[in-house]
Amino acid sequence: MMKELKEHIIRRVKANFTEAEENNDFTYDRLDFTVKKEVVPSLLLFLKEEMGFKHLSHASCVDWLEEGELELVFILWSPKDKIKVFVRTRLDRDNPVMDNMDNIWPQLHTYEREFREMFGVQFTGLEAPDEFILEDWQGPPPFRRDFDTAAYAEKTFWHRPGREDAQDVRETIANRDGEDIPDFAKKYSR
Amino acid sequence: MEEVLYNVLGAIATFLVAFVVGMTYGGLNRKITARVQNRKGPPFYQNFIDTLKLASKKSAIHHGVMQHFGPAFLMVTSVMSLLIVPVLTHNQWFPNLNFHGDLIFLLYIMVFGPLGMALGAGQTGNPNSAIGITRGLSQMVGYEIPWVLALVALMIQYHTTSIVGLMAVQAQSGTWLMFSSPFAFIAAVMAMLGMFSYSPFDVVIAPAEIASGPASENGGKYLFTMMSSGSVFAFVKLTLYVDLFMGGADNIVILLVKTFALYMIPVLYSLTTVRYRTEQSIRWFWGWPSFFGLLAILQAVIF
Amino acid sequence: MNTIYIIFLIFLGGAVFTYFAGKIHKVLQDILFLVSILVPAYLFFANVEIGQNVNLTLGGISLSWGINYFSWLFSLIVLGLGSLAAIYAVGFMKGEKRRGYFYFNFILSIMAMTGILLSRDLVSFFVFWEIMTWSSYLITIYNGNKVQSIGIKYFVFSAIGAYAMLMAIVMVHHITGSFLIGDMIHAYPAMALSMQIWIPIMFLMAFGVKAAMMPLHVWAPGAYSNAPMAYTSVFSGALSKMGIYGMTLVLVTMVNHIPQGVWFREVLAWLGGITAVIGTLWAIQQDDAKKLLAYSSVAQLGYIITGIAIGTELAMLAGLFLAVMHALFKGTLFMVVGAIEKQTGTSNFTEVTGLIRKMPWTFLSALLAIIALAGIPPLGGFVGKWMLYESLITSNHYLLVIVIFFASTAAFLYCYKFLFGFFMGQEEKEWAHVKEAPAVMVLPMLIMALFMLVLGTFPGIILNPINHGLQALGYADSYKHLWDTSIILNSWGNKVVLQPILYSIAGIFLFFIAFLTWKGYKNTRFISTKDISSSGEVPKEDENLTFSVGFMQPFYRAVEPAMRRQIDKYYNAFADGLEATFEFLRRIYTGNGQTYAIYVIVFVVVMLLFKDFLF
Amino acid sequence: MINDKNSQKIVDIIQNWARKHSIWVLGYGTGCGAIEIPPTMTSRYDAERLGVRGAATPRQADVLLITGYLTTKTLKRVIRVYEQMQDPKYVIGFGSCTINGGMYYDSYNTIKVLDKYLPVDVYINGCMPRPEAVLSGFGQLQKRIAEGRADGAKQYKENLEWYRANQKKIIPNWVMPEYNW
Amino acid sequence: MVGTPVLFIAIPLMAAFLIPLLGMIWKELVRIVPGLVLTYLLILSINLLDHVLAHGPIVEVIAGWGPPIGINLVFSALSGFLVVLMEFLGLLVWAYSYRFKRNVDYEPALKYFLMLMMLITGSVGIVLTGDIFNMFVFIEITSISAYGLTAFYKGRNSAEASFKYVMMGSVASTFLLLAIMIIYAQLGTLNMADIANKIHLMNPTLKIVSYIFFVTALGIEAEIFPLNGWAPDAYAEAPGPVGAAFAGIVVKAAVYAIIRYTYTIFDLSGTFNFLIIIGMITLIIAETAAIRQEKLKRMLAYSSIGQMGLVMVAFGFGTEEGVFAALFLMLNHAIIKSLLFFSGSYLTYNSTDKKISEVNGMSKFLPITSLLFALGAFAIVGLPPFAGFWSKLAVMTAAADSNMILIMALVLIVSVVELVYYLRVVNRVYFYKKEADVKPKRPTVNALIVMITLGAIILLVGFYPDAVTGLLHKASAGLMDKTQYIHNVLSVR
Repeated sequence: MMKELKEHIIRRVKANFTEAEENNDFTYDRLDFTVKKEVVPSLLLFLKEEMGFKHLSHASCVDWLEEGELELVFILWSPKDKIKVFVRTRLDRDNPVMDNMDNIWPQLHTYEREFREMFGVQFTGLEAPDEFILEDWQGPPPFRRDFDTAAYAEKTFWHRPGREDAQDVRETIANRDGEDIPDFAKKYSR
Repeated sequence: MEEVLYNVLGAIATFLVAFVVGMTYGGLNRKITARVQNRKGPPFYQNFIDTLKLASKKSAIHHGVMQHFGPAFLMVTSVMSLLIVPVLTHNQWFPNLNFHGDLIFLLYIMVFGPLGMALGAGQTGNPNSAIGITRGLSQMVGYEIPWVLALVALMIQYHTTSIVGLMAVQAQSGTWLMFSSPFAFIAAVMAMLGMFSYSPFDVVIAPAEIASGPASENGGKYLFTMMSSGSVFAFVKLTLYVDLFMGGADNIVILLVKTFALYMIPVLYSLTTVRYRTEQSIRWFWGWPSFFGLLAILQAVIF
Repeated sequence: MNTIYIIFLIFLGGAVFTYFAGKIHKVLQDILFLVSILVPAYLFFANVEIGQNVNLTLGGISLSWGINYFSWLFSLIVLGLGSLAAIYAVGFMKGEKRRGYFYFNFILSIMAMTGILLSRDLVSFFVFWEIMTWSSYLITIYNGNKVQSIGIKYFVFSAIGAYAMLMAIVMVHHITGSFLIGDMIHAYPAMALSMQIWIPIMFLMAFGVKAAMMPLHVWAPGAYSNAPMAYTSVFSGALSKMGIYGMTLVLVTMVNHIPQGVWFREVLAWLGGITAVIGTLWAIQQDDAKKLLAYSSVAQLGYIITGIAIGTELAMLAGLFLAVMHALFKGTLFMVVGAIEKQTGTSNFTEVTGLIRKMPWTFLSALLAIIALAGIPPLGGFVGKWMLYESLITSNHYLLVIVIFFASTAAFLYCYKFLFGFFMGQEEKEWAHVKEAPAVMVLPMLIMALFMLVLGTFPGIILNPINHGLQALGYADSYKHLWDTSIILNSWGNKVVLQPILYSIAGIFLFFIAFLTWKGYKNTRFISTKDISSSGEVPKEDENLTFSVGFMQPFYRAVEPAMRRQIDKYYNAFADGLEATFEFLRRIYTGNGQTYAIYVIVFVVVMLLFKDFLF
Repeated sequence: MINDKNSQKIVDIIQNWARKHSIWVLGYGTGCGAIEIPPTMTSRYDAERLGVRGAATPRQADVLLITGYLTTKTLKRVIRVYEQMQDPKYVIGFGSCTINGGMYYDSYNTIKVLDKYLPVDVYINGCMPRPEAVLSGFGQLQKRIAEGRADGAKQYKENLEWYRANQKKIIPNWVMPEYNW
Repeated sequence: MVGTPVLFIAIPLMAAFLIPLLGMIWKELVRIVPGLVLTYLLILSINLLDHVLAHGPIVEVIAGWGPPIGINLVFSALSGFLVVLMEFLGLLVWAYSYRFKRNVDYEPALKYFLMLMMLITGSVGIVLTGDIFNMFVFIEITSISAYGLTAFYKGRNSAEASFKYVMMGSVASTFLLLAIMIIYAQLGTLNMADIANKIHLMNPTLKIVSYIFFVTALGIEAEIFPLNGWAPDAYAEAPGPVGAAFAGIVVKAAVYAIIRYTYTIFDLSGTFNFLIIIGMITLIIAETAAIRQEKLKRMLAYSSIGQMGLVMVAFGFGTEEGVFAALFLMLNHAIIKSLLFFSGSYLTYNSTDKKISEVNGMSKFLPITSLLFALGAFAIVGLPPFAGFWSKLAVMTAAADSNMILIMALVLIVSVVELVYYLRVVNRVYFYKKEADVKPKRPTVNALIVMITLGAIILLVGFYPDAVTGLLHKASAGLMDKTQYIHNVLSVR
């Protein structure tokens, strides 16, 4: 029963969006479509209005560092047919630009703000203050894979010495207070 | 001149007694609440430690001259009412400004504090304190009605408007006013719940909601003065109730026993109730307490 | 040329010259204005003796002017407050337009009030009463065209009252044959019962309107709050006292002598109580200071009416003392609002905040006035309130004492709202430029505030003339057994000694203030009201966290059901009904000749038909 | 007699005794450790018997609990609150995140070492210490107060520039009012 | 300056005859001559009044025949007071409208002043005559000149208004003629005193019928309630000064006529109550109508009808005080109402349909006129320092003394209504913004003088009423004692 349903969806989508290549090799109720970024808004609208995929369950951004691309994935779910559709699109990594879609689903507004802050994806027409979660953030978009957090942490914050050679923190604190380590804790310290 | 000096010394002595007893009662209150909540609770002298710590705070901030008025007015209220209410009958060690201590004058002095505190809190500019003040004053209007009904009933029944007069009536007739005019006593006790602003009526200093209401900007020495005046004022209210309804006390032990018994009413009631909103508390005060007050007046007029 | 004539001449001459002096020079106008108020006031107190009367006949009616102890007390309020308000008005009116118009009517109303107190016969009483009404009306509509309906509402109410009084005067004239008040009082017990009932009612209607008693108080909030503040302190402070003066005269001298008098006084006492409660409940809810003070003065007048209506000696002392105190603190409060309005241009609580550091003297006088209004011990208000309660209790008005006490406790709410609204809360950048009000405005306020403080400890200063006044009206001398210079007693022998109270309050207060400021003085630092502990957030510069909109909301939510029905609605419905009937009557004049001719014929036919019945 | 050496000592001893037995904790939970405070306050562990009680505003509080990871965002508020508290004030750092960054040691927006930004009196380690550990922490703090060594406020005041420099390194646009103490 | 009452009629008629001729010689004369005549008559009337107050009424026989047959003029204190009032007002109206008609060319100005002269002579004649037929003649003269004056503006409205007035006026004169015929048929004489003497011989029903006809006829002139339909239109459409003349002079004469019939000629018992009822109805209807008016002049018209109703009520009390109050009211009303008409007409000079809303904000442009209008409004309402108060007090004392409590209450309530609509207009003048399209016109010098004199009189009477009360007391005494009047007239032989 699931197979005919998937065939039917693919046929309907292919009829309207010819260059959408589908990926149907999932046994469970999932179907993927990969399209170019200009087509995404119209495809989302089509799926939502005609095909009954009322619910946008998630949107995420994947950083394909090696291929130099960012991928936006929108997961839609149709309560009537009980089937999930993944709409994927690829953006160029150096200058990722996508048009704003928060009029289709309002919650996309929050997702887009997060993508803009964390991945640096620019959404044309998104009116929202730049600062979203991170306050006074000067660094590069932190969720990109080429952003080395450890190095950044190293640069901006101090580290308490002795973490690398696992020197027992409890010792340093205890010495500071001039009292010996209680015996129950001795077996843990080196 | 000697009599004035004697009076001043007596006043200071009464103040110290009131301070100590008030603080211990506060500590006992916290102990009892803890015990009810199945935990050990702080020592009974915890309040003393808290006040000492507050007094020993090194730095303090204020938002203007008026902020000093707040705690000062509160102190004036508690000390003035302490001077008015006869603490121990026919005992020259605790004399006071007891010139036929008129009840209506006492009512107005007891209202003097909250209004002064409101001035101080207003100056701080903190919205929480302003909200606390509106709640405090509105609730005060609420509990004043049954309180005045009870007092007027007493005044009418015994044809005197002074505390000393009422105590004389009780001494002479032998029965406590608690029993000879029960409705007035019930109304007055219900009003007392409002005065202490413990649990059902503590919307004024709701710590989580409006950051301890009027006192939100007062720390260190200001809070010290407010806590001590609060405890003295609690003691004064209790002695007033004892004088009015339980025939006063001629030695300190009887005074402590009676006041503690009375003090248990608001404390235990506060353990079992949840906080009222302001208009709910006002409506509550104008409900049953006022009904009993009217009954008291009816009784005073008819019998 | 008796001094009374000189006083009236100076008033009239001063008024006319001040009106025209505006064209010549502004400062000259101010001087003339002050002269034409202060000189008669001085003359009045200097050499108008009690009992030295002046008789004259005008238009065939014999008028007699003179003063007795009772009216001397009220002239204290009128001329005292009048001259202080005049000094204040000079400051308030600097740079306003239409000053001549304002000064002319100001002087006329002061003259009219003095005239009322001086007049010993009903016609001059009525003449000055009417002049007082229309001169105060002209000032009420001073603020331009949006205030017209309020002004006309005020004038209509006062006119109804005044014409009721005119009817009473003329009926008295018909019975006694003369207009003198003395004759009326002597003839009153012998009158027919219906007359004995109707004449006081009609007099009380007139005085009730002016004293803003319950059913007739509808005009007061609008008129008090829309008149210019310089005049409102006199309007609500002294002018309403004329209603009280008349009411006392009627109640004490006439109504007390007839058996039904008890009902009059009971009804009036309860009306006073209800006015107090209504005034207070409505005052709490206002966002505009002027409206708040207007409703609050209606409430305070309710107390005074109750005090006078009770009728026992202590109650009369209380009522009249409260009348004097009301003139003082209401005068000061309206001057405070006037000063703030002059400096900031608005008198709305939600717009003005944090003026305490910019207008300290105004704040001080407002604080003292508020403490007096609330009736808190060190100041005079307490003495009046205490005597009122004692008199209510000792004269067995049990439920009334609860009503009055509820009104006065609820008064604390709007007292605090007034102080908090203007002076406290966070400073606003918009009002950073505000400076203290000019000295000429602050001086009267401080004088009155000081006087209230003195009255708080030595009420004898005012109780003495009140006592003389009551003796003039026929009360026994209550000096030793009801009050001494600084001790007040009630008829059950309970007393409050005011001097030690003040000294102990002041002593304790100063001790703790010293303790708080001295202790850790070095480490106590002053921080601005912007720097508050609001959960770690740093308040931005333009953000103002003062809580001023819907300030007493919790209390209002508790009493809201009681305030749904409003007497204004009934008056408006009545007025619309009248307007509709007038419209119907107007349609009789159809405008074409034929109908008029038919009317003539119908008239003749009707006459002929009923001729034997008519002639 | 008042201000000579040993009388001053007696006064200090009494004051420290009072401060030791009445610690008011500011109700400001900055991280995941805040959930540990209610159990310590309520019936099983009952911190109130030690004199520990909640206080609503920084003006009244003595102790500021940093209960867990501290992002730059919360640091700004914590500094603001710390400066509002009155003089003998202490800071207790809960959990390993305040000691050395804990599991967020390499995160780009959490503070690694609390010492650098606020004078900390007591650290309680553990990835959210249980109430017993919290009580021992309070005990530790009380011991330090009794010995008079809990002078974080004085330390903060003296080398304010150092603390301020560290804080400004993390918080680029500084809007806080000056701690003009 | 010796002079007899007959001059009051002879001189104006002669002047009216000469004016067209003099006009031929020099155009300006047409305007000057009436002024001269009126001033002379005013001085004459004042002299005669002093003489009468000293020596009692002058009764003059015309053309030799004795009273029962011939026409005689009675110049008593009451009629003297009214004559002085009318001459004075006539002079003021003339002075006011001297330049008022500057822009009007010669021919209508001639007609205007001619008719004004005739109007004043007619009303003076009514007041002086002692013969009922002669009174009919004078009523005709007055009403004819009134018709002409109403139709002065050639517009459609004024023509319609004057036509209504003509129709009602003719109905009035027919009824008057009928009444005179009945009296003459029954008693055979036309002299008032003689009739008063023989009235008891008349058949009672015919007596009542003739009285009713008299009252209806004169009622139409005196604008009592059911009969005053024409009055508001006439006042509104007539030019300003003419309105003042109507209110001040014509209505006074008609009311005098009614009073003369009720008090001296007829001896019917119920007439006084009848007067009170009619007066009250007129007062109430007129005042309620006035409050709903949008046009200023109509409002003033209704208010003057209402005041006349109050005068009727005062006369209706039947006591000497009542008459004194009524006369005082007439005096005050005449002065204040004419001031209101004069200043009102300037306030709404250029507005097309004279709406009240067009009066807004006039105080900035016409300060003196608006001040005087406000003074007039305050006076007519009866506020103390002004003239209106004393007359209201007198009416009230009279009502109380004949213990008419309900009447007094109604009068006071209605005066509250009157207060409201006058204050509304005064507020508009002072406190509202001026309408854009209305062009204010500054009053001419002589108009200002007239208004200021009237204002001064109001203040004078207001502050010192004794100036007029003495005269009024004598006049009211004169009216009350009927026998004295009859004796004087018949004894002159």
